[in-house]
Amino acid sequence: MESVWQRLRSDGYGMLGFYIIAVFALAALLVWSGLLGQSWAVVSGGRWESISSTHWFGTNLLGQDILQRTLFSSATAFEVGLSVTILSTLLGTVLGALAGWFRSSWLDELILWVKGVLDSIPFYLFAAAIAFALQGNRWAMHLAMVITFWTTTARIIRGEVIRLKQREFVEAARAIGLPPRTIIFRHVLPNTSHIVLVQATIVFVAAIKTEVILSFLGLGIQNGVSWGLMLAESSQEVLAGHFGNFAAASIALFLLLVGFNLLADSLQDAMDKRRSVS
Amino acid sequence: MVVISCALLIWKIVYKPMNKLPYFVRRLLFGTALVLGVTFISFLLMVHFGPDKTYELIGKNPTEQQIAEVRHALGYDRSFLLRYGSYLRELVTLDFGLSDSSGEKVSSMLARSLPISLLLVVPGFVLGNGLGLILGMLAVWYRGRWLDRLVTGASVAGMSVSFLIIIIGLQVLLCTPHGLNLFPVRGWQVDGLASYLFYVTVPTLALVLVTLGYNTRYYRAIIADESEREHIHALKAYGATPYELMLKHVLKNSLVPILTRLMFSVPLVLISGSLLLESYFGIPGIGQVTFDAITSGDQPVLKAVIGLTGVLFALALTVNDFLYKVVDPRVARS
Amino acid sequence: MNTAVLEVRDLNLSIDSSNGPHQLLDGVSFSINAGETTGLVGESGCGKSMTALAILGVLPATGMTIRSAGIMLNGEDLTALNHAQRRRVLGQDISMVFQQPATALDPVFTLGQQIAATVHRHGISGRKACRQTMLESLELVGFSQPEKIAAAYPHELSGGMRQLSMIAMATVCKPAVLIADEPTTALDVSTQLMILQQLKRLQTEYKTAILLISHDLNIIRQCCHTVLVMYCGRLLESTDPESLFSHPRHPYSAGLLGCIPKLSATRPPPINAIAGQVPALTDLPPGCHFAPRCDRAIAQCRHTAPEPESDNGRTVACFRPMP
Amino acid sequence: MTSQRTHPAHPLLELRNLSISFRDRRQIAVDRVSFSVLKGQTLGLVGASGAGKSSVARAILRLVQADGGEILFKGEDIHRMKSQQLMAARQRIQIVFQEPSRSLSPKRTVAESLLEPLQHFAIGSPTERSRKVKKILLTVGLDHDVLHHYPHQFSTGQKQRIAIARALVTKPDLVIADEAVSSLDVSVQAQILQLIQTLQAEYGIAFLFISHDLAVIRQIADGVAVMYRGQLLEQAPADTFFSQPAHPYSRLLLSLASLDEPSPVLNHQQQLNPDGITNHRPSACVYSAGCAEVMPVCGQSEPARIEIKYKNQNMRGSHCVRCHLYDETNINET
Repeated sequence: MESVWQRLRSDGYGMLGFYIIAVFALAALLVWSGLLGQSWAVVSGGRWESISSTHWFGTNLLGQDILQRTLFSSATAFEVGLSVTILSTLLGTVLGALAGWFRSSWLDELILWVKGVLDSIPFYLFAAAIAFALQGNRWAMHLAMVITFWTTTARIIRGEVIRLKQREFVEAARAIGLPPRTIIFRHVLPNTSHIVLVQATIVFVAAIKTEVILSFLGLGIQNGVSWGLMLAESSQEVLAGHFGNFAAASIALFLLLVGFNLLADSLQDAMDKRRSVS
Repeated sequence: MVVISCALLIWKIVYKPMNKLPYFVRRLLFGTALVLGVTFISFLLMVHFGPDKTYELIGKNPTEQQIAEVRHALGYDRSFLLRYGSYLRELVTLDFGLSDSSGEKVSSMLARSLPISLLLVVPGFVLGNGLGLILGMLAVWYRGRWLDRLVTGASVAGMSVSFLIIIIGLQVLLCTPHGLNLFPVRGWQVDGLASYLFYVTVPTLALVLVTLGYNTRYYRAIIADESEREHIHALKAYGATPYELMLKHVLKNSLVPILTRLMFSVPLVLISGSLLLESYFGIPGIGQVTFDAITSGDQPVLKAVIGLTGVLFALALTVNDFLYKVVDPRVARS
Repeated sequence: MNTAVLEVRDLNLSIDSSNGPHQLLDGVSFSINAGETTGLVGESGCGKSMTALAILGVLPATGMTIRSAGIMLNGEDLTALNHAQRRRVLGQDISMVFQQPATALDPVFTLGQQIAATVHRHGISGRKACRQTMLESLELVGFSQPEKIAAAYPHELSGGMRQLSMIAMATVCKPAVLIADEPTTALDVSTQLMILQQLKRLQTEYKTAILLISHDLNIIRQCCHTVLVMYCGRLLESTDPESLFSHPRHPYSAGLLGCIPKLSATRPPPINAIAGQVPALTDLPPGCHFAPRCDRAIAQCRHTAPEPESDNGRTVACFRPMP
Repeated sequence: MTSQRTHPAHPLLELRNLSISFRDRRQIAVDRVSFSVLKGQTLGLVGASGAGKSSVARAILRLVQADGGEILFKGEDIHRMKSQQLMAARQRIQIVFQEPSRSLSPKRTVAESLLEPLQHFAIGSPTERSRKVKKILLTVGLDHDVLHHYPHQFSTGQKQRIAIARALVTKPDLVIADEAVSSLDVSVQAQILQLIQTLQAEYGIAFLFISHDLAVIRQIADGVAVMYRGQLLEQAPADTFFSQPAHPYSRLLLSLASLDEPSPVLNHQQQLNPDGITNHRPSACVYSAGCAEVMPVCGQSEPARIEIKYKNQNMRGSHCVRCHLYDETNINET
């Protein structure tokens, strides 16, 4: 990992992405710790007030301060992003490693079947079905995303484990009789840490974008506010010429996603250079 | 849990002999297993855990007997497997009964809306992937120079914009007095090419903008990968021109990953892509039908759409395997 | 003295990296005569493959700069050509055979298509004429059923047959110079000799000058008229193989010869190796790069690089060459 | 290197009719191979790539499942060993691979890689283990500041020394070197061969040295075994093998390796048949297709493994060959 960090620092765009994410992460931390964006629901002004000293981004239909709502939404975004990314990457890595290690065995075929099934259900219908099944549970959206996002990570990790399993250092470990469990977690998976990191950033972006659309469909965030809800609100306001809500949510969302995409690209290049070396 | 563990046991036993079957048969079996899996899970979520329609159809404080009657009519009293069996039969015969909200025959709804969705999605799909491939090739051709950085930058931006923002943004820009106001905000009165173009332009533009970023980055990565291969450097030593290298050797070697992406994005774009576009632009395609089904919880329609998409995806998977054989000689003759 | 078909004058190649430029090739000069094979021998990373790619001007990585006093092919300076002119020369007057036949041929085109394309690119128009030339070239390298080979994809042939097909492609336009970059390394002993025999046959028939690059001194000894020993991008010695094997002048050549395990009826003495290891390109020692490992090194070796001096056809770059 | 013969109860390692095939018996990799390695002796296993040398090595370590035959380590068949016995055997047999850059776990320091076998076999206390590791590093010519670095920070030669150290740390009786010097440069190869020669002399370790390079084998081996397409054609003490090879294939290999006179042009049949085992007819000698001294009988029946009888007592039972040129009656004068 250390060689990646040096290479990342030397890549301007990668660092730019990292700093953008850091700023948003700071905002999210402040919101979680109650120092920022707490009065997002308070009606503190008239309808659609334009930008002023009290409301830096103006107010929305109900007179709620758009800046507060945008800040709170960045915390929601991280909450959705982190929970989905961590769970789906863990699931994808473990199942991918198992499928790869026991290649063309019944376990591999089973995991591929489950993956195929989940890939072929249209995501938004699946999310709707989960929302029905869990009757408006706060975590329905997150669950739906975790269940379907792990498949790409699993496919990539499976390919990598198949490649690594033929390497001589794995055969040496098997030759002294180390159990598969130890070999996978001590020798094979650490060498995929790169791919997991790149895949995690990509899943994070996908999670945030999906939240926006699910909220628009009414299946997303139930309590609290998110950029998706703000955009859903703004879809009507915009026709009436009030762009405050729309502008704030889309710019914030755009910046955070650009940050993650820059980081993902830079990590990907760092990995390709490293792979050409090893 | 018991069901799952004995299913696992059967699978372990069945797997060994099944492996002996020829490749073609195995892929077919895998395809059907996929469809079964999709339909089972969607049935489980839709019907088993789905909303119970009984109380909506009966008035206030119904009698035991009325409840039993309605439940029987809706088929709730039959065993889980039987109902799943009837669902499969519906899928095979494409007769999904009546829609809860509009009462219309589901299959005719689908038959009416599918062509509209295709008309809506195909231009965006072709442009999105075509442009993506061309930009990808240009980026590799001018690798390291300003055009490459421009394309990479633009694709990062493209990937960072949510579909919803593009739709709302384009609508304001092109369909409202605040912007150019050239195109309709909603609606789909298509009776000829002119009216078709009139209604399809903005949704297609939205579809292209949202997929172009991902497509360009994906195709750029493949083309760049293929042009670093050793046989490309070797051909340079035989005086091959850059055009010949890119358009003949790199492209043909990249054909398989390109086709894989096209095959797998067909179901994705057709269903989820059209869902948003049609619900937002008021186009009566399969997306609109699905959107209404989601918001109103119209089970038969949801079951039908999920079932059909599952079949479509399994088809894409198996067709893709055969495409591998046709396109890539290494696979064909190994 | 035979006319020199290819003459390389003071070829320098450097690659710039995060901490400044690194010298890959340093003042490499040699010439090859028609109908003769010159062997370029050295250990991996010494720059022998880079020399070949620099001569052809098809360097893989960007960020590499070539400086030379001219690379003369039949009197024409390749470094002065623009891209279009160079592409006409490559594959026609000078061409190359690569080490890994498995990855050096395009996997999705048949051998026939690839060779015919090279023929078409260099002046022969018309499908029938190209196909005819292509089949002849395959026959020339020893295939009894050229049609079968022409219709096959690279992954369907054995390593040896792929390499033969590559030789056919490289020599289909009867080039004046053929560069063979470790053509036999990836092959078995029996196939290796088949390849070397075909190269020798082509040479005698078409007077092709061959630059044979290898790390295997035995092969160099059997096929070459002159041998160039390269170490860390510099030519240390150039001589005929017999005198190199009987009494090498440069300590590094002597060390290399000592390292080769001998095949003898009686049990050979324990092997003797050169101390230390090849310095990394990023921190080359000053003066003669071999000095730190050389038991004959003197103070002068450590700060100035010895210039190659030649007497009666043998050159050596060393302040204290072996007697 | 005295080559006097000690006769312990059993040879250190003995293979009896070992057979291995892949893709459920369709491709035979190893066909009834028998040879033995005596304690403290080095057997050179020679043959072209695809002759099955590596499969034999992997079968001995149980990395690959053998179809038939026995692998006796100190008289016990490795395939029938229970876990405890197997663990002890695995401690005594180690392997060094061809590619140094792929033999060490990239994300673990040299110390961790060297300590792993000691921890796994629970040899000595932690302090003893680090002492053993430091001692082994000195034996292979490295000092212990390499311990905290990662494999990618070393040259190919240093990596192979670390791989050898890892094989020696559990004090093995037998080390299998699978083309351990084949991808090294001449000067690095010489250093590693020098190291192996000192290990043979000082530690009395037996080596099964696999290589396609006869000159390397000559430098290091006490006995030589030749494999061709999965079968063992000849096994003999080194001096006998290199002075009067019995089998025609051995003679061909020797003439090719010595490069002193142009090799017989291989007939086209062998040229067009890709190396590796595909169409192997059990009823004929496996080398009959390419043999310069082929006789009619070679095409009809498979030669049995016979021992060449020698006058002097010492050579009895050490030279055997599978070729119709020889039968029980041949007495060698030496």
